Amino acid sequence: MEYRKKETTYVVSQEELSKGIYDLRLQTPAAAYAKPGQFVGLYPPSDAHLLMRPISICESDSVKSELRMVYRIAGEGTRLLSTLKKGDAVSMLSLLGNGFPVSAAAGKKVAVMGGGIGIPPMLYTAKQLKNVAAETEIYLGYRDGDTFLSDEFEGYGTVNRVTEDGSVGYAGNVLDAVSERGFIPEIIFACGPMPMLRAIKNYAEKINATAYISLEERMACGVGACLGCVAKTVKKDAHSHVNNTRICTEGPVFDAKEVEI
Amino acid sequence: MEYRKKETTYVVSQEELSKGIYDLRLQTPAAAYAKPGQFVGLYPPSDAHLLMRPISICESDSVKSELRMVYRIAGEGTRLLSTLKKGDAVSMLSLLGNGFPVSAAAGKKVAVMGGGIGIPPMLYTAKQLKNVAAETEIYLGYRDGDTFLSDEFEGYGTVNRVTEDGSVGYAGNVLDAVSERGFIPEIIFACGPMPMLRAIKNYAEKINATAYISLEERMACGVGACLGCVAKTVKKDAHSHVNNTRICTEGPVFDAKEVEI
Amino acid sequence: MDTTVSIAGVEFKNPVMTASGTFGSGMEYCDFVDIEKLGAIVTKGVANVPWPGNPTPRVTETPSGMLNAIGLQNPGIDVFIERDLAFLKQYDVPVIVNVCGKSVEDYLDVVERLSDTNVAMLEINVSCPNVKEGAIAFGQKKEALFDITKRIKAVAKQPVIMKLSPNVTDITEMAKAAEAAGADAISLINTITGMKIDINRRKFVLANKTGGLSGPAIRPVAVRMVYQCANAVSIPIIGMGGIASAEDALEFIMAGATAVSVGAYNFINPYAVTEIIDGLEQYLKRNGTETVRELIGCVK
Amino acid sequence: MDTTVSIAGVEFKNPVMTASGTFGSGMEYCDFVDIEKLGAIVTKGVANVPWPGNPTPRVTETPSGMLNAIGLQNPGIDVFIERDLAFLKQYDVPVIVNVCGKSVEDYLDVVERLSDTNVAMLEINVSCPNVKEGAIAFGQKKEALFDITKRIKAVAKQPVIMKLSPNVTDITEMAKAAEAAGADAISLINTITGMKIDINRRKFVLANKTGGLSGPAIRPVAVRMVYQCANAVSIPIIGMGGIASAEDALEFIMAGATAVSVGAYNFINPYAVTEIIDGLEQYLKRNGTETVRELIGCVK
Ligand SMILES: Cc1cc2nc3c(=O)[nH]c(=O)nc-3n(C[C@H](O)[C@H](O)[C@H](O)COP(=O)(O)OP(=O)(O)OC[C@H]3O[C@@H](n4cnc5c(N)ncnc54)[C@H](O)[C@@H]3O)c2cc1C
Ligand SMILES: Cc1cc2nc3c(=O)[nH]c(=O)nc-3n(C[C@H](O)[C@H](O)[C@H](O)COP(=O)(O)OP(=O)(O)OC[C@H]3O[C@@H](n4cnc5c(N)ncnc54)[C@H](O)[C@@H]3O)c2cc1C
Ligand SMILES: Cc1cc2nc3c(=O)[nH]c(=O)nc-3n(C[C@H](O)[C@H](O)[C@H](O)COP(=O)(O)O)c2cc1C
Ligand SMILES: Cc1cc2nc3c(=O)[nH]c(=O)nc-3n(C[C@H](O)[C@H](O)[C@H](O)COP(=O)(O)O)c2cc1C
Ligand code: FES
Ligand code: FES
Repeated sequence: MEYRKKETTYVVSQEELSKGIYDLRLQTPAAAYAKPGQFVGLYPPSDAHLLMRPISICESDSVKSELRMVYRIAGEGTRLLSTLKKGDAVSMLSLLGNGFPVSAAAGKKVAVMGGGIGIPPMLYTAKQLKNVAAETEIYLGYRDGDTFLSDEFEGYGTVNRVTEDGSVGYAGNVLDAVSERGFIPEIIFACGPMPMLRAIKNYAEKINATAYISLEERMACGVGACLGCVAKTVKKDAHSHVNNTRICTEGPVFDAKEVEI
Repeated sequence: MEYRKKETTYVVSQEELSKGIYDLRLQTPAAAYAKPGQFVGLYPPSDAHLLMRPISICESDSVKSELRMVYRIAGEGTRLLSTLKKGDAVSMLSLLGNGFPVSAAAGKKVAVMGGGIGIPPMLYTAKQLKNVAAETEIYLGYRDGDTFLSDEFEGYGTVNRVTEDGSVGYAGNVLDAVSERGFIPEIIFACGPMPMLRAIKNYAEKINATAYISLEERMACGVGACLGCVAKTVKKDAHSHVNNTRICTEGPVFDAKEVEI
Repeated sequence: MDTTVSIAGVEFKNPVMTASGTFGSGMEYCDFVDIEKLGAIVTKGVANVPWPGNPTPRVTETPSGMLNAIGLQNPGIDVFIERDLAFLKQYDVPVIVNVCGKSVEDYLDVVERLSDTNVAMLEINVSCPNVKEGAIAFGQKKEALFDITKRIKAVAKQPVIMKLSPNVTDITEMAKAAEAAGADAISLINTITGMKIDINRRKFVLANKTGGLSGPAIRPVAVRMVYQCANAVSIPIIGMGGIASAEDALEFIMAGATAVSVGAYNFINPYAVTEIIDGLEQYLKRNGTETVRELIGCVK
Repeated sequence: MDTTVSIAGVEFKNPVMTASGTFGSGMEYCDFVDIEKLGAIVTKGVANVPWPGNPTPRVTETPSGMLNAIGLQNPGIDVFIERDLAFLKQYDVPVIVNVCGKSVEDYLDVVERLSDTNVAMLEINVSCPNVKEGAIAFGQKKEALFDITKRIKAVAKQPVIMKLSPNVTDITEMAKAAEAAGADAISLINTITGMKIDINRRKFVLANKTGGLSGPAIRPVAVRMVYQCANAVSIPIIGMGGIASAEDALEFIMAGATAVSVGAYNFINPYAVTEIIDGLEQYLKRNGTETVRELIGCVK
């Protein structure tokens, strides 16, 4: 069941989904093993940019052996990745991280929350929750009317678009929308920028829900060897024996109660 | 008349001419200005292999704006170049170096000599000598029967193939062939490995002919700025005021009398 | 064909090791690498007590290299012996433990705790640029290096490798000080102190401001230092710094290293160590070289 | 928008210069670059008499960098004044002459010969790793650096920049010694000593065995040293080492450099210096920054 290798995969397709945001599909047997919330390490096509770029799995099609990643150009590494074309080879380290504990949502009222470039992993998560959760509300936070990917969430729950500028759907942030709708989740699955995750952590504590949040940090190895990607933990971490846990290995998904963010 | 720039050129075609030897044609206006014996600097498609690779011009078609280079895979830079395909962009610094003084051969008996991967630049040189020299004998030295490019010299003079293993044409080196044929040139144009060039220098002195030889050295800038590529000179060099001359700028073609090799 | 080498009486199947801090204690890479194929495993630095390390970000990329400022996070020697050494015991591979500390006493503490374990050698890290106290302070002054080496040798039950810092004017002085104090071997280079600034956020990329530069970018510096040391001391050298391929490993060996370590490149190619071992064997075969030992320091 | 900077009373249109030894005296690059657009031209090192330099090969490539061991070949100060300075006179651009020597007297000789020329500043190269005598010997010991700086300052008619070597344990000690001896500015870094071995030929790639590493590979080391020096001395700093883009130049400026030099990257992109000047202007515009001076050392 474990899929752990560096391999050469091939680009099935890549398109610009929205300004600066790319939708990349790769041919790989890893698709049969991928869990929502897991990520892969993509090596930029370059011999000077050596480290892999961690990118979450947005969808996985085990029949076609296709992994889908959606990412934003943030710097040179992702810019290089965006130049890949159909048929190109790309080196990938996978499967990395723990993923969202979908089964913990069995029979529960679930909120799926994504913010900005944190939305892609929530698509696969929402899909898998469909036949597990009792009720799923999906909150997708965007800066403006460019609500990329949001249509694809339809069918997996009630989709609520939230925009900072109020141009589409609810105005404000995802928690504003949650309170406006009066929805009280028992369990939350979330990925997004740190301020959003912090707010969700507090909110979950307040309403006594469990929040699973996906964290990010700069990574080197992706497999737990370099200790580059740690997050502060409330208790001593079982691996490190200090209050640090490895996002790439013990995460990226954590019970919000266990991490200091 | 001077063509001096770094530009993006495009691959018209690239094929493996013989084992490990590649024939690359690039689209560039430089073709209209190229002289035989000049070279270009090709930047490998890589962002860690930064320096240009000096490669001689093998042919130039000013009508089609095509430069042709023939090179051998010697290391990582040339290996990377060999991966270029039709339509790919490649950065090129050109036109570099002085070239062979073709007009000095006017009305004279000329020997064109090439050895191994020093043969390509002699093709363009032989072509230009056709209507200039009184008589042209061409000596092409190879290790074995893989006499790449030799057919293309037909029509520019008497083509003499020479192989170290004797499998094709004359056995031995190019000077063995010259003496076997009893040909006494007044002027020699040559490119090839250092031992061959040394022998030619001595031979020219003995028969009192002028030999123009094309030298090689590891280069960084290609334009005379770094002083990386010097050859020892007999007299103080006008530029350096020491006994060193820049192969990329004052060369790569030198009157053999003027350099210590 | 013989790829074995020996250092201070310890035999290695081949001269290819993992560099400290880049391979954990093997656990993380055992899905990728056949641990028993390695010349040796060099573990992440361990101190007498757990260290939390530096704040994040701790790593970033640079041209053909990377910067790290982990700050020697480690679970402390007790957990290390109980868990990491226990894990490694199942493999037939020599284990070299990298030791760090803030004071000489810290180092001695760890060295003593390891004395009745089956580790093959100790590598003393006096060259980590990412912690404020200790570590590099011992590695940049020859007197301090001599002193700590001597004190460690006095208590160590296993052969001692002193790991040198490249952040010095003259690496041979440090090598000589280590040799004079009784070190059984030296390893070099640790990382070169570097810095990266994010010009858009106008901040240091690493929380620690500076970090240690490693990867192919530093290889020419490392090869030079190995060569200089090989010509200055007669104890064996373990060379590292930017090794990514068998060709790179051979460069270090020809410069005078008896063994080599692969560091940052494990992150880029988790199969690197085994590919290097295979490539080394192929080089020997291709060139009709009987033993890798003939190649040590063959370029003068 | 104001890109001007000033160092020791000399005004520069912008902070982008060419690094010594990588741009000749401008002649070789004037087909590519509008010389008058440059902040300054820093010429190849010149000695009192012609120097033949080292045997070839003198250059080779390394990951994201290169090694050079030119060995300061130069035509001597007489030819330099007659030809190179005469050539540069036609342009409205400050000229900084890089000075080398084997003994203090050699340096003084050159400095004096330049005293009645119109060069803007002198850059004293006490950091070239590629010559056996002189040069780096003055740049690796703070006492020697102090002494040579003081003696040059005593005779120099132009402001003096001391060019520091990165091959030292503590760069701030060198910077402080230069400042204490009266240097008007410092420039750093010169190249880091490196080596490359051709494993097939089993020979050093460079005839000189070692060479100086430059290019993007060393940028993190250079930025770190500029930052350290900017926090140790108050004289201006000219930063260099691996600059390839405006972003890189800004990293040095934010670390504390008043100006920057582009070296090896001229070979990779002969338009680099002008593209960097344009890119700097664009950055200022994009960020509503009035002057480049505001950015100097803005990252603390
Ligand atoms: C577990 C995980 C999953 C991720 N999933 C996605 C995804 O699905 N889609 C997506 O677009 N991005 C994702 N990221 C972020 C992505 O990895 C970075 O944007 C990318 O590595 C930047 O590389 P670069 O070379 O383009 O930028 P760089 O030049 O390296 O950096 C540009 C900017 O990106 C930020 N950054 C760099 N590395 C990381 C990192 N490892 N984590 C967070 N921020 C970083 C830096 O702070 C910097 O401001 C994920 C990160 C992690 C850790
Ligand atoms: C003026 C000039 C014209 C040239 N014309 C041609 C040509 O038409 N066809 C061709 O195949 N080659 C030519 N060369 C040689 C070619 O430049 C080298 O083979 C190439 O740069 C090697 O690059 P690499 O990265 O593949 O090999 P590297 O890994 O850099 O080196 C591999 C081997 O090539 C040799 N080498 C490296 N650089 C040079 C260099 N600048 N000059 C000579 N040898 C070098 C080294 O000694 C080494 O053994 C020419 C060289 C010069 C100077
Ligand atoms: C992430 C990381 C962590 C490291 N941790 C240690 C350590 O704990 N102890 C040590 O002596 N060296 C440590 N090093 C240094 C390496 O062992 C090695 O000396 C250095 O990285 C150069 O080799 P490389 O270029 O192959 O990485 C670390 C290096 C990296 C990249
Ligand atoms: C080919 C070459 C020649 C150099 N010659 C000199 C020199 O004559 N004097 C000097 O002070 N520095 C010299 N340097 C060092 C550069 O000026 C610069 O300090 C160094 O290369 C780092 O910058 P870079 O990484 O941008 O090249 C030379 C560098 C190179 C690559
Ligand atoms: S990235 Fe190396 S431990 Fe997580
Ligand atoms: S390659 Fe720079 S001077 Fe010739």
